[in-house]
Amino acid sequence: MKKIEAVIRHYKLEDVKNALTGAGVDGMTVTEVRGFGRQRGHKEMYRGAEYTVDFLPKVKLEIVVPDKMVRDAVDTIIRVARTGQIGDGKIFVTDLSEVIRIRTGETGEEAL
Amino acid sequence: MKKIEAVIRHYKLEDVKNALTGAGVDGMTVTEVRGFGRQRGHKEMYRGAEYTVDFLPKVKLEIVVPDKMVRDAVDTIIRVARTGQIGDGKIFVTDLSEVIRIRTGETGEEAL
Amino acid sequence: MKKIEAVIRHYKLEDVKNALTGAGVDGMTVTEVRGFGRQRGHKEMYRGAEYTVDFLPKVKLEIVVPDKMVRDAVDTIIRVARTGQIGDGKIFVTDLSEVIRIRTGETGEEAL
Amino acid sequence: MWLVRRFALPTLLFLIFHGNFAFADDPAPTEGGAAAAVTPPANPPDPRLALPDLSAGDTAWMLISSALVLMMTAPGLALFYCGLVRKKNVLGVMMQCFFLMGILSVVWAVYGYSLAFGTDGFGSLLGGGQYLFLKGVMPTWSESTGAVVPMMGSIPRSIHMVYQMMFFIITPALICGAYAERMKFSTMVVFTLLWSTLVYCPLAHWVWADNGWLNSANAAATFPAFDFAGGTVVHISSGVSALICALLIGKRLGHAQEPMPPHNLTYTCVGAALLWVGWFGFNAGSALASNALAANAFVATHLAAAAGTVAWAGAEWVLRGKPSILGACSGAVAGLVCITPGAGAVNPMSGIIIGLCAGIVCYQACNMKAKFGYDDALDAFGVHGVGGTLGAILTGVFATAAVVPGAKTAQGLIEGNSGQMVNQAVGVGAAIALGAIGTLVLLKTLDAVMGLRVSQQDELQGLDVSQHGEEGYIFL
Amino acid sequence: MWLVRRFALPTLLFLIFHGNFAFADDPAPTEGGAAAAVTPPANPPDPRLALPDLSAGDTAWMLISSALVLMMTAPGLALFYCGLVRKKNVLGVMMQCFFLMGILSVVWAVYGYSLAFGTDGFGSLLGGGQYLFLKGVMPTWSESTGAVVPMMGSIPRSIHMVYQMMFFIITPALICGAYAERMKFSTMVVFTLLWSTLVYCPLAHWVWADNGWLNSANAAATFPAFDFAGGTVVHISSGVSALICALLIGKRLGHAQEPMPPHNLTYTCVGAALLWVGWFGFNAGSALASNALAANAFVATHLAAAAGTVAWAGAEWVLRGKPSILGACSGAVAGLVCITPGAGAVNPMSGIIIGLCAGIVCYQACNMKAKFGYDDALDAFGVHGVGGTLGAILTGVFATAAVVPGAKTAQGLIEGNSGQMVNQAVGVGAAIALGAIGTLVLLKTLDAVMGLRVSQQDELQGLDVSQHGEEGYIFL
Amino acid sequence: MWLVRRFALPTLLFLIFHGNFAFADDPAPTEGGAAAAVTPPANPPDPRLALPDLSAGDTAWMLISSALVLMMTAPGLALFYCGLVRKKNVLGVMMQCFFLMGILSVVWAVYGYSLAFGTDGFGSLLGGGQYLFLKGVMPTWSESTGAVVPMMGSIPRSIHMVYQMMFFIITPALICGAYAERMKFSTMVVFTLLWSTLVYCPLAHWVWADNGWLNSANAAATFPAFDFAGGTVVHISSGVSALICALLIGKRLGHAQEPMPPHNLTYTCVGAALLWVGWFGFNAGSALASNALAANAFVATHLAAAAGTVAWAGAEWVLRGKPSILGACSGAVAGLVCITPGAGAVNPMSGIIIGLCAGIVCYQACNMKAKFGYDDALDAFGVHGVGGTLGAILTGVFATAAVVPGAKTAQGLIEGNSGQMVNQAVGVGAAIALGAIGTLVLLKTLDAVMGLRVSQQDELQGLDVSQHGEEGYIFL
Ligand SMILES: Nc1ncnc2c1ncn2[C@@H]1O[C@H](COP(=O)(O)OP(=O)(O)O)[C@@H](O)[C@H]1O
Ligand SMILES: Nc1ncnc2c1ncn2[C@@H]1O[C@H](COP(=O)(O)OP(=O)(O)O)[C@@H](O)[C@H]1O
Ligand SMILES: Nc1ncnc2c1ncn2[C@@H]1O[C@H](COP(=O)(O)OP(=O)(O)O)[C@@H](O)[C@H]1O
Repeated sequence: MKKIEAVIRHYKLEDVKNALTGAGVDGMTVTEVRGFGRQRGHKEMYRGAEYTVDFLPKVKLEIVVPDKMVRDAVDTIIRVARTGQIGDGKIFVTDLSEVIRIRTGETGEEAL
Repeated sequence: MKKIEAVIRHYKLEDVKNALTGAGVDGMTVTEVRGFGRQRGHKEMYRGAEYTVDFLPKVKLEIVVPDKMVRDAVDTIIRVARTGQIGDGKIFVTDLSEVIRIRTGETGEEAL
Repeated sequence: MKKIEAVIRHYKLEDVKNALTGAGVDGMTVTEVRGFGRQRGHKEMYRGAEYTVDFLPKVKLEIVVPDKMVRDAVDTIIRVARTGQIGDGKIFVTDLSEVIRIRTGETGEEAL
Repeated sequence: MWLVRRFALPTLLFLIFHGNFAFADDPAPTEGGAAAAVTPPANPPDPRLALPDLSAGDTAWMLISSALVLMMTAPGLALFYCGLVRKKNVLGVMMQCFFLMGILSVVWAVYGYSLAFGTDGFGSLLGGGQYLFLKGVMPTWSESTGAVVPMMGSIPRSIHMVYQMMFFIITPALICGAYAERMKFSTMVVFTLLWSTLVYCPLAHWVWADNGWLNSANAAATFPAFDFAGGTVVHISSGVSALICALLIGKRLGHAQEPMPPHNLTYTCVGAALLWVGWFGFNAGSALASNALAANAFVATHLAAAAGTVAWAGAEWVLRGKPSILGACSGAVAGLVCITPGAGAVNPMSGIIIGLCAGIVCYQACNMKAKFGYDDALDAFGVHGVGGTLGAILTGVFATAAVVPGAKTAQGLIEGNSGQMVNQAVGVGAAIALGAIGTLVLLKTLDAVMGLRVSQQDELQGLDVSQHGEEGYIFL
Repeated sequence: MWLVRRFALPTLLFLIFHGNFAFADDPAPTEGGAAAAVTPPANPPDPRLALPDLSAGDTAWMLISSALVLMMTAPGLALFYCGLVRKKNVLGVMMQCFFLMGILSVVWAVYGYSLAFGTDGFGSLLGGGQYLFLKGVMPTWSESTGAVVPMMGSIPRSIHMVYQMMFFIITPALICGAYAERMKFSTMVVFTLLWSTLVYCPLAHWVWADNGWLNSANAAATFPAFDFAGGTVVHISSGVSALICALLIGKRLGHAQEPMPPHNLTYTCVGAALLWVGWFGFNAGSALASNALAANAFVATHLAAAAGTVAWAGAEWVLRGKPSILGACSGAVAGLVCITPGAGAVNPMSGIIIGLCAGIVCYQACNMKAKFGYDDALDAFGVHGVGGTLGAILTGVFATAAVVPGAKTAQGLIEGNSGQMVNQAVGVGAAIALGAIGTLVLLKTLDAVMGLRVSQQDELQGLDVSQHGEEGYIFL
Repeated sequence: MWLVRRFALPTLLFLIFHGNFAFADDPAPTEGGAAAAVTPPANPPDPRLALPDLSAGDTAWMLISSALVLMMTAPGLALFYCGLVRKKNVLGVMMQCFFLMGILSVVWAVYGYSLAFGTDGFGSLLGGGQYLFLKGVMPTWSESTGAVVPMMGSIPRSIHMVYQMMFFIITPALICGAYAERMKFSTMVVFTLLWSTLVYCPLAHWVWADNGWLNSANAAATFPAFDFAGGTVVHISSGVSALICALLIGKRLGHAQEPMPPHNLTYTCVGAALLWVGWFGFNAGSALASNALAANAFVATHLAAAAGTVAWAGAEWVLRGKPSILGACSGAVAGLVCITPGAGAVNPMSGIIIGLCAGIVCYQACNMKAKFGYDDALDAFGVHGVGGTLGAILTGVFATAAVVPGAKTAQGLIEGNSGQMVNQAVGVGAAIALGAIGTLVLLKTLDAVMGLRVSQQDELQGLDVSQHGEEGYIFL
């Protein structure tokens, strides 16, 4: 069991979701985040004050998949979420020691 | 040290929090998330346009506990958050290599 | 590769971000969260009803760094985010099995 | 769905047909027919009423007053209420207010005004068919003089009709506060249609029709009660009905277990401010003219709202240590409700006292709710029921001949006319009885026929999505 | 930037200079000059117009009506529209409305009013320089009598000017709904300046100027069409232009692929309610007096809005199983649009029928959009174009002598005057032609000169940040 | 708490008692007593003032103008300001505006109006007890003629009282912009009560009371300055006081270190639009009649707002590359502030020039703030202080006999009356001096007695929770 965390651009969410379900992923959890990195922020001006906003809105996907599906899932995300512009985002993969479905108490792959 | 991530229904948050504190958990961090899975979404209509919303609002709990408490915590969550309806959510457990309390710099179990 | 998760106070975000970039961290992802812990909540009153709010607004930083930088990063966060008051927050460190930059497909340290 | 087929469609067709019909052979009303209604139903006699010609100034004031009272329902009340519910029900509340603006306006034009203000029906109890489909209401120009008929004092009767229409709209909308966050939309619509026909129209007739048995302007009234702008007709009736609704429909899921704080107090504050502004049309407009009586009502209304704000927030400050904006807003509304029946009958300085009482009493009423344990979600009873009743009583106390043009005799208790207290009490009792019984019967019936509440599933999901297929905010 | 230098600065300087100049030797207009314009451009003759003195009542009503119509653009329309876009473009839409309030007001004072209402220019086609820089518009007091000149009926002409200014502002603002979320702000400003000069002013002249060829109040009109408050001038013109805009500027990125739900329907509902309230100034104010005609327009307007609300939401309820708040709000606006040309010409009961038709027809029009596949983002065409056209036709059908003071002859089809249908049709055709062609030419030119759309990058980022360097909500 | 006990409760009791008392033996004022006040304090003589009877048209306009000015404070100003602060302080700002609506209204009725407009006190410096508790203010009907007394020109004096009350409310509310996000609520209330008594009332007397030494309508005035609608009384006084507040209370925690962008510019835009609409009541209402003078003020006000919008946003466009909606809204407000003193004294085309100057000058003023480093959080000084001063001067420049009924002599510099510039300067100086010194003394005292700021802890948590125990938005 692995957890894939992918930080991507907002407007890529729909496509990525569809591609992933196509690739056999049954579920995912999405969080609104703000990201800071190489991508340059923008200036905002309010009367006298000027700010540089360098935390940019992104979405973070959390997808738990069986080890064997990780490669696929990651490749799918890269393929669909990439624009080639700085700011496309990152993918982080972590090990999970356990997964449980609350409704049934099932664990492991059955829980997905 | 383990981190328990639980994606549950909104209206279960209060109960789960109380049950967990009852079970001796001292703290937790909560995030608003949107989840996609087996649970069917709903339709929304705006004039001509019709959308199916399949990202549903959920809350994600992050709870860090000593290894020995994991079982308890997980069981508590399952017990309280379960409705038996599709969409009750999932629990993911991960290993933590370190935990620090910022205020004191304490690490490990003392940090909780 | 390690992922540092730090739950800190809202108004410390700017300082922490600057300090971390100073310490050579190139990026981070920020999430709005609500935290429950030792820090006492506050009362809110709406006409007849009175509530105790014990989920307090916090921000969670996720910072992925090469193993050798973890110490630095953690110390920086502790130094800057500390006020000494209950509620300063926590730091959790996890292992990552993989990191990928979507734009280029680079993996490992190059991906950061 | 069955409901829609059974109810919505026929109504539409009915309206189109009859509207047409009414249009086709709508006879210009005889001037006589108009003359029959020269004195205004509401409030004490007004010198102007002697002169029959149209006053552009009075007309201007009544046009804008009508617009102000409409503004009270939406955006005013819609914002005030929607800010108090949880995010998932924000549209549900707004839709109730907005949709009622639509359906009730049509009803009023078709038969509501006729039932409430007609004088050809069941005497002092209810109007008849006199004004069905606005027959004899819309302006025509007399061949001979070119003068406008029918008039209502110095304004065209059509303006009186549309002004009163706005009251007809807001009254049931106030009840929404009681069953918010759980009532089925279809049932809400049917209930409101029946309630406004069977409760509002008779009550309005009793209090404001030329031959109403409670109308203080009707020399033949059995119990001439003062209700200048609708304390009994609008606030007591809706407030009491709200209580019955809260009791019959039951508590919201999770009530008293999970927190249900207002999701957007900025809306509630804006709503309260708009209600305050709109209330000038509601109270000062009830003079039906732009004269000194309107001026008195305007000032009294404003001071009562101000005093209510200070009283409620002040009470919180003293008893809880902090004044809240919800308290300030609630106090303003309480003050406005309480001054409504007396705005044209009391001295504005008394308005301050009335406002202070309103703020403190309604504040306590809302606190009590918890003890009794019914779930009047947005305190429609605590503010409108309690405030309206208090206002009717205090009007009996503070009414004074000083503010009534041409009044010679003592008016209120403070001037020694204790008899008026009886009339006020009877007015209150009548409104409570009609409102409570009417609502009870209607809800029991509808509960059996179509059910009052949405399914548990739908309630948890929220009315926005479950009833209307929409979300209020999409901030992602 | 080049644009700003090339355009904004010179304008400012120009204005300051000329404003100054105009001020310096602004001759008090001769009373004769005023007399020339004693009959009001809009709507049927009004008995009051005989008397030349200023009526405080009529003046009060027209002052407040002007304020109400301004309120329609902002906050009314600004809220109605901004709630329908995605969060990242919320300020973009509001800014379009708000900035136009600024720039167009100045334009109207400088030359707009003169082009639209001057009678010294190109006869029935366009006004001349008569009123440039408000020359001969602002009130002065005649030495002898102390009477105010120039007048427009019973109100100072300056009020007619500022009242019409508000129409001049809202009309192009309505078009924003079509190109929302993707148009370059600079191009939007230039387009609007040209459009309002070359399309609005001529059209307003045709329909409302004393010598306009479509003005039903002009005995010499070639095709005297009824347009009481601007169905053709305001709604058809903007609606048709909106369609052309949507076609030429193309779809939003991701249109029909990703969901683009309204980000804040609470704003849309509040906006709709404010539009409803403001529309009383728009329609009843078009009587240019506080009289029975205004009363008729007021009632007809309100009932049409109400019926539209019920019809649209009802249609959704029947056809989709759920009535939506967006439907209710859209229906209200559709009803208001549709009654606009007839408010002062039809019986209010017909207003109900007109509103019902508007709700159902516009609902269908919006559904059709998907089939044709153009991206009229906020349905400016579906509601204003379709509703305005429908309204012009139905006005021809239901117009009646009964509501027009002093009218002796049959007015509409239902009274047997089928000829009026031709006039209405010509009016509609003229508005469509001028609007469509004008917009087409302007956009094609501007596309070549400065480009219509923001860059893809900017569109994805949102107009708030890319065009204005601001964010709408910062809730963190 | 001690404060509440020491202050709030006694006040309530005091009011109830005296209100009652005042009510009990409130003698109907003798017509003589009324006659004493027949000429209106504000603005140039008005022909109507000769005739004593009540004009329904003027009364209608003044009633609605009063409502519009109330609307300026809330929701207008409340929205404009609350959108500019951070989310955690949104209710804090709204509460300041809303609570002041309550407390100040009562104060005005009890003694404020008497101090400001009484003529029996300290001559040209301050009023006396003439109108305490509205004695001799509320309408009564003369036995003989049935005419209303007391009048103020063609409207009941009570309307003048309530209209001026709205000015009394909004002026201190404007100051909130300076100390936003950090001032203790209790101190804010006390400060405002003292400030409005000791600064506003005297200043209003100087400028508007029949015997005020700055009143241009007072033949005996030492320095007759033009202040049609309150440029000095409202804007300079509040703006200057705001500056002192910002200096004395100090910067917000984290000011200039962390970003503090407006949390909801949609509110700010809606607020600005409502201020614009409400300002018609503020300026055109200051004619105290619905006449040609009101019409001139209406048009001048609108054009100045429009020009200010274009100027500020245009300046940003040129100097920063992007026009912002905050800029457009700020420009509109700046234009409105700047035209306030001259609305009834200048030609509307000059209004455009005044608006353009306002937009550019205030824009620069706000930019300068950063250099000086004081933290006038919402630019109350930059907009109201600077704009108000500029307006007073420009009024002296552009004032013209052309717009003043019956004025024979030259008015402003441009007509060659350079002497007026002196009067204007003295008026400005007096307002600045009184405002600055009064605020300085009051704040120093209160700082010692009860402290100006909330605790650091509370400031970080936000005023909503710490001062009022509420949250603005709960979107979860
Ligand atoms: N070291 C990091 N730790 C956590 N998140 C990161 C890190 N670096 C980047 N991110 C996330 O990835 C997003 C994109 O990174 P960025 O460097 O801007 O572009 P790219 O990934 O194309 O080089 C950032 O907005 C941030 O959310
Ligand atoms: N593979 C997954 N990875 C991450 N989160 C998931 C995954 N599957 C489901 N979830 C989360 O769990 C929630 C509930 O899952 P769902 O399949 O709808 O119901 P159930 O868990 O009862 O089968 C989803 O809304 C989503 O947030
Ligand atoms: N066991 C835990 N698991 C996850 N998050 C925690 C846990 N304990 C505390 N937190 C997070 O850390 C924040 C601060 O913790 P708290 O106990 O209030 O103060 P301190 O860390 O100074 O003792 C909490 O608001 C919560 O977000």
